[in-house]
Amino acid sequence: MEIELPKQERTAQVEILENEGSHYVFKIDDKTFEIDLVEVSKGIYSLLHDGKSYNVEAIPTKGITKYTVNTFFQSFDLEIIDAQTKYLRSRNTGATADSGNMIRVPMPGKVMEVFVNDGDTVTAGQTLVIVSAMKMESEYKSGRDGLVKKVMVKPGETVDSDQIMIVLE
Amino acid sequence: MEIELPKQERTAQVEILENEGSHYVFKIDDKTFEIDLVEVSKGIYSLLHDGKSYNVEAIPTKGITKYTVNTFFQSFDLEIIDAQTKYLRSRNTGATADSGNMIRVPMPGKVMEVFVNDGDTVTAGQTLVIVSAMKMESEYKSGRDGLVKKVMVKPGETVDSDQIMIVLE
Amino acid sequence: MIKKVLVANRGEIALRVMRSCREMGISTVAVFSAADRTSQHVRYADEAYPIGPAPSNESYLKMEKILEVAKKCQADAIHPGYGFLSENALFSQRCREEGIIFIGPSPEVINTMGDKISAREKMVDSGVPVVPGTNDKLISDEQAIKVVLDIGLPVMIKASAGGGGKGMRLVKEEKEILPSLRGARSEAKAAFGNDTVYVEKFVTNPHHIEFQILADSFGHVIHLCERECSVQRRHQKIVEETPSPLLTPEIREQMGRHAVQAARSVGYEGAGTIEFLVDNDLNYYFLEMNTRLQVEHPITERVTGVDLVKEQIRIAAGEHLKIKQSDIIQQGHAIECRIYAEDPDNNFMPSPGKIRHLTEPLGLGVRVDGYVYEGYEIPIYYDPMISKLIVWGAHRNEAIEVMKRALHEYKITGIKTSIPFLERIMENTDFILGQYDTGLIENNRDTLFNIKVCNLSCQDVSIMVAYVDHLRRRDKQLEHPSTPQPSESAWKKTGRGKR
Amino acid sequence: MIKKVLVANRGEIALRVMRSCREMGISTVAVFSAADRTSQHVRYADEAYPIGPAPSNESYLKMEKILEVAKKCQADAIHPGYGFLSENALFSQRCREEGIIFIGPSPEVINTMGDKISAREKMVDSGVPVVPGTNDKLISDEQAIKVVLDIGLPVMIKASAGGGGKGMRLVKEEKEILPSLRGARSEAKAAFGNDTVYVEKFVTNPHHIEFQILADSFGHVIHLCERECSVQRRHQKIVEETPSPLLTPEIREQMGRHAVQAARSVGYEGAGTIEFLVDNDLNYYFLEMNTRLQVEHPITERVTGVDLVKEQIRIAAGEHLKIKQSDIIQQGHAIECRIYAEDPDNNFMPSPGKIRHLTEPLGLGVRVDGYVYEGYEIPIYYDPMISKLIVWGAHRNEAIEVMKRALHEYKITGIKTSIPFLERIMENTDFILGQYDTGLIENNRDTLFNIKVCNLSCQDVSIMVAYVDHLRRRDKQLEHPSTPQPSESAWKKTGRGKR
Repeated sequence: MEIELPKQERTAQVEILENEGSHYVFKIDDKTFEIDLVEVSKGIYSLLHDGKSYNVEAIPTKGITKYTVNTFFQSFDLEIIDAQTKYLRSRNTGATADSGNMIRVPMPGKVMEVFVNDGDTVTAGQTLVIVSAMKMESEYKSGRDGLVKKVMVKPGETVDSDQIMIVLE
Repeated sequence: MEIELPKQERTAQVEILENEGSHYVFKIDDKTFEIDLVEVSKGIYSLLHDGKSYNVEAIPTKGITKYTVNTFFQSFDLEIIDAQTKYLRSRNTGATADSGNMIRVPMPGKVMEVFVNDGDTVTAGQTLVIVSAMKMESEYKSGRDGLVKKVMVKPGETVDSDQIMIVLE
Repeated sequence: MIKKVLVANRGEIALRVMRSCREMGISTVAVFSAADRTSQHVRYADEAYPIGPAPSNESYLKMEKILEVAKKCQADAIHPGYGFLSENALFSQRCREEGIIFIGPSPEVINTMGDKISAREKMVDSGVPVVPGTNDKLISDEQAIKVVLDIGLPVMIKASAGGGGKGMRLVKEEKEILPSLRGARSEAKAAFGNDTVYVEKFVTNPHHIEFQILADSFGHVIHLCERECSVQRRHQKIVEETPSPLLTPEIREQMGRHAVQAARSVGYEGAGTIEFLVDNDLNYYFLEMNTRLQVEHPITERVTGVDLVKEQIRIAAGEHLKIKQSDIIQQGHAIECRIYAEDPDNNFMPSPGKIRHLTEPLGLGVRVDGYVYEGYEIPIYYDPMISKLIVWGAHRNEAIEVMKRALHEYKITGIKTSIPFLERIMENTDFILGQYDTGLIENNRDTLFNIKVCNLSCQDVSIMVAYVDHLRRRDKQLEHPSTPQPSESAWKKTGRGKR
Repeated sequence: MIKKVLVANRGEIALRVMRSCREMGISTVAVFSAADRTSQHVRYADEAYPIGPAPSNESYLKMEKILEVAKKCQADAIHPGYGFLSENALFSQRCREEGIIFIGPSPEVINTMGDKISAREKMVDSGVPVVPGTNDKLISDEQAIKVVLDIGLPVMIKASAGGGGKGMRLVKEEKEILPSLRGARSEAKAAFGNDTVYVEKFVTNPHHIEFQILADSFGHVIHLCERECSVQRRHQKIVEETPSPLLTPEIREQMGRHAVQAARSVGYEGAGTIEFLVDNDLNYYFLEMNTRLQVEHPITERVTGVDLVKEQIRIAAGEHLKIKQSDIIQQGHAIECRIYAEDPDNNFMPSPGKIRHLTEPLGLGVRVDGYVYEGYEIPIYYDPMISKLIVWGAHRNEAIEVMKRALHEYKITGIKTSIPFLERIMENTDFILGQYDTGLIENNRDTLFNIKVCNLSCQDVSIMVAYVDHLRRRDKQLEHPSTPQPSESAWKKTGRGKR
């Protein structure tokens, strides 16, 4: 199986060579790992490798192929590239280039003000929306000059993490 | 619906007269209760009644009809008597009288010694089995004079909570 | 006697107050907004009543609604916590009118200390050093220029009714004086309905050091030593400690005496805090008085052994304060870290959401004051602080080591928190040496914002675990194709209408 | 310098030791039996190695296996915790031979203090009062009868190699002397391979009061005052406190001096405990010395501010003990409650099982030393103690109130625990007044074993919640008929063979 770490720009080939109970032999790219792995509570794993003890939490973020994994020091985003993912990717090539046109909110909050309407021209750096969350207001600006294709939110509305607020043409 | 509290020797008639979101109106026997009820994490409920705040945990112990419920001060065992339970009960009448013939272990442990064999005669108070759990050994004795029908465990065996160890005739 | 206390607050401070009430045999009443039905303070209290929709100004700031609940449930007293109505003179006044004890100072004292010019005047009168500046309102343009130049640049123009950084302007050059004056005035007018401003000398990167005081209604006033609060990001404290590594015993005693004088000068009653600016030459100046419990009060409790909430309640009940000044000795060293739901590596952006797993640090020297639990969804409407971690050590170095250990044990997943950033502060040389002021974070951006990068093995470990978890879930899906996915919220299933 | 410590133990004490190691920058090694793969100490340590099957005598008591791991991972030292190998002279000896530091006393000291007659002799020689009796072995029947009658009935016949109540006989009447003597001898022979017995005066319902001592390898010995350990059920301590409500400052000082003398008399090194029997007239007698850390050591840490594990490690590393006797002042009052997985209303029957929900008490004055977590399955092989709850208050009454509050907050579900029983002890008049001895529980059976019965409303509340939960689960089953039931263990799904 292929696993991708987009932020680390890494794609690893993973294979389980052996598994009996909590004993696993893994092959990642050209290295093999003999580990002992148990799930101690939902999504939390205890892993022993060469005597070292690791606590790792695997959080599925979308379906069962995208994960955020927390280790002691760092979080990683991973995607498991199964057959279905490969198929979907092959169909969507090019379409994802669209994402630069969307102003998304990274966290849940409440829309305080919207400064543009459908069809407005905007310039790079212009504030489009103000969102408030936890006593802090954040401004969302246009990354480039352009035209507002669609405003998807209105003041007073509650928005979810990753929700699209404005689409530019 | 009928709910039974065997230890309290109580059988209550329960009905939900109204429910909208977290607001409920209950009827238990001839009293009505207006309450606000939300599940705050799995099986743990926050209940407000007349301003009083209760934290209650409902633990299903067998299927979805038997419960242990923990309140601040006390635990209750409850059984929800649905149609299926009623049917099963009607078929089993008399059969449950058998339970006095079984020596069960109330907690998980390890069988240390078994003093009887199938067919042995035993007297009331005679020790039949010794089970060890958590550095403590407990003796299980016969409640009456009788004949051993079947020994279900052997020394060294691990036993689960409620497991039958000895059946008397 | 106070038998029932309504806590007009939420979050960790509501729990903290209720804990002391429970220990005193006092029953507790929670009030909650629509966003807080599942919040811990509702579950912890003996009684709980809804007071309105999620936004604070429709719930936690609704005085009359809260008073109505207090009367209905026959509460003897109201504890306001911090924030919300805690420094609201009108609320203190309304409690008095309704015959309910307000656990905090009188409306008169709140008013005096809330107006910065009148507070300055009181301090000057009673001999407490204030930041060089003027007690006068700035009236004409000429007078303003003269006053500023007399004090010497740089200065800070401040709104008398001010707070939260509004109506404030830093002036570094002469030509900025008049534009800044006008700016400060119009902002103050808009924010507080009052355009009175005054001017103070600007101290660059000072220390923020505050003294805790307790005063009963019989004129007995003591201080409980200082708290060093100079570790700040965006003017918000995130780490506090006591004793301050800066102060000497002599300066501590002197500042303590001035703090007591400051409280006496206004006839203060209850628990309060005198904030000082201190420069690196140990010159100190009265900054303001907080007429409430502070977020960081637990470090004082740890080194003095005094439960400040219990003392607040006893004083409010009209009891004599039994602690003498000579009883107060700082034992060892305490540090507090504030845990926020925020992303330190993305400009401290708030990170509300659902708590997936929670492991609190335990063991020797550790105190946690929190309110979230596994499965709890942090609402977007309120402060992102989710808990306070307080540690104690026999000396400062040990306290830092305990804090590092406790931060390492503290696991909150499902949201981002300030924990990794706090760990980096505990590793920072300036902090470890105790040689820091309010410039600490700005001066250490390089190390504080550089993420500790794990070697390749962390990635490999993550890959293995994600892969195994994926396979397990896939197998489960194949066995039970309709099992809902874990990302689905349990909350979407409520509200099924009548049965 | 000690850089890596192997902790030859499990459960809360393994974690407690590792926490202090982490604060000292020492890396930690866990060893675990097959039943403990998911145990917290394995997850907490930097390294972890399996040492054998579940039963202790095949894992945690396997000296050679543990030494092999220690050498393989290059540990400098071994901390034995309490129980298991902690008072095993041979293990101390084997560590010495292998060049690994044993964090505890020398084999010679363990041997001297482990043999009760030789310990008695040492104490008599150095002027420490012992229970009236004889240092001589009982040889002939006539000698035995004479000795017993000289001491005066009732007496206790004890095995010299004894421990755990084995080889002990209480003699109340003259005619019981010879049968008891024979019984004790044969039991001692069977249990310890040594039938040497001796005789001591029997003190009815005494106090168990112990003194903590610290001694370095340079002859510097101090005591850290006492712990009152008289709340016992089935001869096992369940609540401890310090200061003891019984002692006067004079007696405390005198006993402390004797405790230091006792430790000095054997050239003790490290942390140890001198146990005394004390009668209600404040006569006290040396009972035995525990040559290890005690379960209840945290209450001493809380009132003295000393981390005993850190001191143990420093002493073992050959450092000077820096604390002077005059530094030790008991600040306030500390109480510990031991939380067991057991059913207090069913003769304290152990209650192993899976932890369903866990809420630990937080806030001012609370320390929790535990090791279980949600989803953890408590194994049947080891001690049922799952955590220790330690609280502090400025005085005894406050400490009791904090303990009541903390017990109220402590929720462990899925198993039965001693928490409700401990709550009843905190409400008991004799305990509250501090007027109790080892007879406390026996003398208060009426109130301690009477369950606090909730009024009818608790039943009604339970009925409503169970009903709603039932309906929700039923609806979910109808939607997803194949969803597994919650009672099914996640563990049954492991081990799927090769992929």
